[in-house]
Amino acid sequence: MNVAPRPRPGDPKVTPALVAEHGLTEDEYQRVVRMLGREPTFTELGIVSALWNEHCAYKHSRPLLRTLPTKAPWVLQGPGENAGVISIGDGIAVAFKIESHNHPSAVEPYQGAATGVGGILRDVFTMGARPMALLNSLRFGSLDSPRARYLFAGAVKGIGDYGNCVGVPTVGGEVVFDEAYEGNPLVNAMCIGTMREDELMRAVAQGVGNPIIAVGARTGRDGIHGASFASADLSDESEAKRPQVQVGDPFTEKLLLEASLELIRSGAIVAIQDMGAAGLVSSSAEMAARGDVGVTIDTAKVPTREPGMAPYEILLSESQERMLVVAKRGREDEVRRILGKWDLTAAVIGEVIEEPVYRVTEGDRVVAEFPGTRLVTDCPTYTPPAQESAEITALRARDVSRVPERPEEADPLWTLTRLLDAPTIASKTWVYRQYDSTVRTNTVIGPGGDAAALRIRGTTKGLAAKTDCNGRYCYLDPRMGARIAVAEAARNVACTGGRPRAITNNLNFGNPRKPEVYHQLKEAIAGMAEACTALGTPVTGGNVSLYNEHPGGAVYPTPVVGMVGVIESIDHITRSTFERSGDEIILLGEPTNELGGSEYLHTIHGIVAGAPPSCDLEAEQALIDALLESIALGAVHSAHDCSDGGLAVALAECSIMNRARMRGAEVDLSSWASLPLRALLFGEAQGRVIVSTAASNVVLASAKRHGVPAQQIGWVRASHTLRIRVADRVIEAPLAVLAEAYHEAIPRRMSRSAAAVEVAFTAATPA
Amino acid sequence: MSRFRVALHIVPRRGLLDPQGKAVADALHTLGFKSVEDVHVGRHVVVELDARDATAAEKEARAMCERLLANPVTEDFEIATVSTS
Amino acid sequence: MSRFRVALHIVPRRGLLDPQGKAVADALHTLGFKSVEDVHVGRHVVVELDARDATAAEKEARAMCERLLANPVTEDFEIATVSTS
Amino acid sequence: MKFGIVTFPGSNCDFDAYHAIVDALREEAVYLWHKDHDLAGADVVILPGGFSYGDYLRAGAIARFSPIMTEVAAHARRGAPVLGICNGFQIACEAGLLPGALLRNESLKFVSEPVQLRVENADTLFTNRYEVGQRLTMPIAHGDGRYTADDETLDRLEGEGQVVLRYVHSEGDADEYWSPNGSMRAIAGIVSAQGNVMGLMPHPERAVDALLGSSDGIGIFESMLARVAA
Ligand SMILES: Nc1ncnc2c1ncn2[C@@H]1O[C@H](COP(=O)(O)OP(=O)(O)O)[C@@H](O)[C@H]1O
Ligand SMILES: [Mg+2]
Repeated sequence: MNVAPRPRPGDPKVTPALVAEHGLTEDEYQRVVRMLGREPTFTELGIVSALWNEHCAYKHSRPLLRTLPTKAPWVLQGPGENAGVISIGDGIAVAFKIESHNHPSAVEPYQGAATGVGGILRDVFTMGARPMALLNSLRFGSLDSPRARYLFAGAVKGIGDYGNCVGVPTVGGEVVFDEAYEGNPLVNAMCIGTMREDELMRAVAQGVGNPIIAVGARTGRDGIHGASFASADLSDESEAKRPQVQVGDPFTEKLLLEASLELIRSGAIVAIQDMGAAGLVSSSAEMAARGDVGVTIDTAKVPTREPGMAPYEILLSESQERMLVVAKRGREDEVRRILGKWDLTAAVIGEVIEEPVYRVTEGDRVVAEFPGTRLVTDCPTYTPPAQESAEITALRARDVSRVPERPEEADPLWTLTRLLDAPTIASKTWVYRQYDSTVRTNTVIGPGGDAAALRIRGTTKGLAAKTDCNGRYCYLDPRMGARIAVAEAARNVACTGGRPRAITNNLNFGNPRKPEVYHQLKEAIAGMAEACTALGTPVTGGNVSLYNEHPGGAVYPTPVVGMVGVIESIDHITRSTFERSGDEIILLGEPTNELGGSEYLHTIHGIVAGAPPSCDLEAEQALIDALLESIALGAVHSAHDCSDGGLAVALAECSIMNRARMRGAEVDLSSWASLPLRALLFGEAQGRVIVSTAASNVVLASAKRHGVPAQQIGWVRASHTLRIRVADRVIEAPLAVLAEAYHEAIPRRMSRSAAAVEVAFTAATPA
Repeated sequence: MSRFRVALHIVPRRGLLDPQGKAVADALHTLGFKSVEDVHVGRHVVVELDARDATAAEKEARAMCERLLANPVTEDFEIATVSTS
Repeated sequence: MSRFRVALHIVPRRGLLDPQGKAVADALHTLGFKSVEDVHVGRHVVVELDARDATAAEKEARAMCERLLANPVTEDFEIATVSTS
Repeated sequence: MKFGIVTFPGSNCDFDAYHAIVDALREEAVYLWHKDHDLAGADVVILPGGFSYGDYLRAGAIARFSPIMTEVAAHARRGAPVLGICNGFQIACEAGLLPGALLRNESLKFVSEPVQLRVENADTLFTNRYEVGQRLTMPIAHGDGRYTADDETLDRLEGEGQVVLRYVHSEGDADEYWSPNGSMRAIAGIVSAQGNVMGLMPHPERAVDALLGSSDGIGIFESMLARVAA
């Protein structure tokens, strides 16, 4: 049967106004008409607008994403699936992916962040992998703003409550506070899962006659057009869309997780996918397109939470904790039995068909029908004009070495303490104390170190992972900033003893129709491609979040990198804090006279300018090789990378990060007397790692072998002081003073505020 | 000025998923309370405050709900009772 | 049989620490609601059920509180209202 | 010796408990499904951590009505060992196997960190491998760990030596009590009057391998082994 759907009683008439409201351009609408050979019905209009929005269709990013390196012998699944997958040897595969929930979190931080975690967990376990760890990457405005404190407290609690309940440890991440994110926070969640290579599952619909089954929560009116909403500038109107927030149910998620893994292992299904953005429509259309098959869906068969829902609503609902399954015909009962064990319901709502169409019926009335897979494939892509903003060009060109020092800086201890008290640098214990980081007993190094390190049961191997990005660098120079994001993530992974293997990424940018924003996107992707190629870490997936703007303007371009590395032997796992008094301290890499884009300029002078530090990718690779070699030789007691705040902050962190076991140090930096003091202490030169060792000869030798500048700069001491000798003087920093600044910075700011209470009180958490 | 006791109800907004209500309803069924059709769980807040009169007390309580007690995105509130204490 | 709507309150037993109440009171002060003297936070549960009459509905709801909804060690409950819905 | 580990739909530490028994203690362990009606011949029952049925109402409130809990209660009445960890402690209290209740942390925040515990009674089924005053390091990870009971109950617990573990400060050697969650009298773990049921908020099953930070928790399981096997 191939009857054109007739308008459904009660559906609004499709007018130009309605089309515009659905976010389709005139040209896009004409494509639809051409594809159908007729005007679309209201239901069809909704379907197209949901699938052709930025979030699902990657209209403005796909051509650029194609330029990313995606291949390596160990990559089992690159971009295009729910998550990327790499092999780590021993027949074990690791699935991982990052996803953003920026706009929902801006409106309702607790539920927005919680459902973000839920979505990324589903992306990973639908590949057949058991989630073993969660990470996140967060950006908020300054903690001096009550709204920022509320969003921060809410997002953190939402992430914690969801992951804690499902029972997946949150082992790492990053949090940055900057005015640039005021009103438009970034909430990116990453999940990592493991499986046997032969358990890998793909979301490809196949087999004419196979039933399509809706699994999990009932469908309500949640977040209808949430997908489109996630791609519109965050303006006062979207404030009015608040009721569209989705509420998460981590308990149901836990049932889905266990049931899905059982379903996949049972062999009774051919495909499974999360009903995420744009719900039933995108999951069914994407699975059909991947398998190049036809499907038919009957919305009357979908279990709903409320009576009288129209096909339009059922198709576009973003109710959480729902999955779409293509089962093997004849094995429906097996599927029902497994789901029943977990008290989940299964409803057969459609099937894979011979005929090359995407068809939706309500009972036997056809309400939407698209030819073949063109619904997915016909979406246009755009390469708009790119043009760097003159203002940013000028900022980058500014000679920041001329910025006059403040009188207080005469005492470097003052500056150092100020930097340790900057929320972006300060300890994030306030955050991860709310995350269960030890459940499932694989976490060797949890939050608080450089990268997280997990053991892989049944092997002697481990996994290292870290999310990274410095948006300020990317603002001043998107290409260099993106390179640094990759390099820094890799450095962090190497510091814990891991060989960087692959990345997932989350591109958080503003409105791509603005030439200066598209320029940032283009340059950042180019820089990311360069770094991933140079460091041998292909991109296996990710997510693009555009239109991160608010009346105040766009956020800093923030291409978050989620890096995964393999630790060849758990004996290699290395911590970042000084472990033994008497150890020698070695600096791998070298200080430079670079201050551009530094936390120092931002915190001490309120200046965002200059060129960010340059990142030499060959040097980074050599550094990683030298470091991993020393670690493998058992010579390294601790390794910590130098980033925000520079060498002085990194040394302080090695001494005070572990407040229960602080260790002093004696350091001599006079061999760089030629450098301006503030550049030496607080400059953020790349490619540097602080190592503590009892075998400096071994460490220096491997550094030499790999052509990495290295030099012993001091000793770890049992003392209560960090003593730094520079050209003409000695800086005496009492650990107690440093620790107070570093560990109390965030608690002090949060305790002064109602935000945390507001969240704890109003968030619908397990009481 | 005299002392008032304002009781408020803060309830999940209709149409939004209410996992807590759902869980309780399911549990009640398994316990044999078959007659239960639906359950919603919200918060019962009692605020003791000083105000000129009952109207002022209610007005104040309303403001508290809007500012802090109720989540504007996911919850609705109602003033249940205002009594002198 | 007809449909009833029973609203009940489950509150922390007096004398027990009520950190939510305390935290909320403090937060309200921070926000400038100086007139607040005390705050108590409990659960507001609405059960929709079928029963012969209001008395039966209330009796049923009581049983639910005793068996499940309230923790006898730390909480007290009260039936607030019974209405036909 | 055979350990039965109950799996409620929302349990998420059953896996950790299982591996603590099988990999670290090297004894036999079986999972017991919450819908089952027998304990598969387990000598010891472990109620593991997690969110049993979502715990949206009260932690453990709904779990106590599950079929397996009827068997667990009978097992306890027979004087056989039951260990409730975290959510399992909450369930044991809700089920009346242990006195008191575990309420929302005083901070209103979930708290996850390694804590220091002091052994208060080393003459129990669960702690005979330790010494009184011994310091143990174990992780906690809970939102509802504030142990609460009325004064008579607390006095009785202390009088009868039923308070087995208390939280102590991590710095310094002085046994200065404190509560990371607002627990009354810094109580971290208790045993029943008969001494065969223990509940604790810290996670001994996550502290059986030095690689992960501590192996102090293994003593709890070894203690049971020592007594029950004997
Ligand atoms: N920045 C990116 N780099 C590489 N691949 C990407 C990127 N963003 C998205 N992808 C890929 O595009 C596909 C669709 O993205 P996804 O985030 O899964 O869509 P949705 O948000 O609807 O789930 C995924 O396979 C994802 O890995
Ligand atoms: Mg996805």
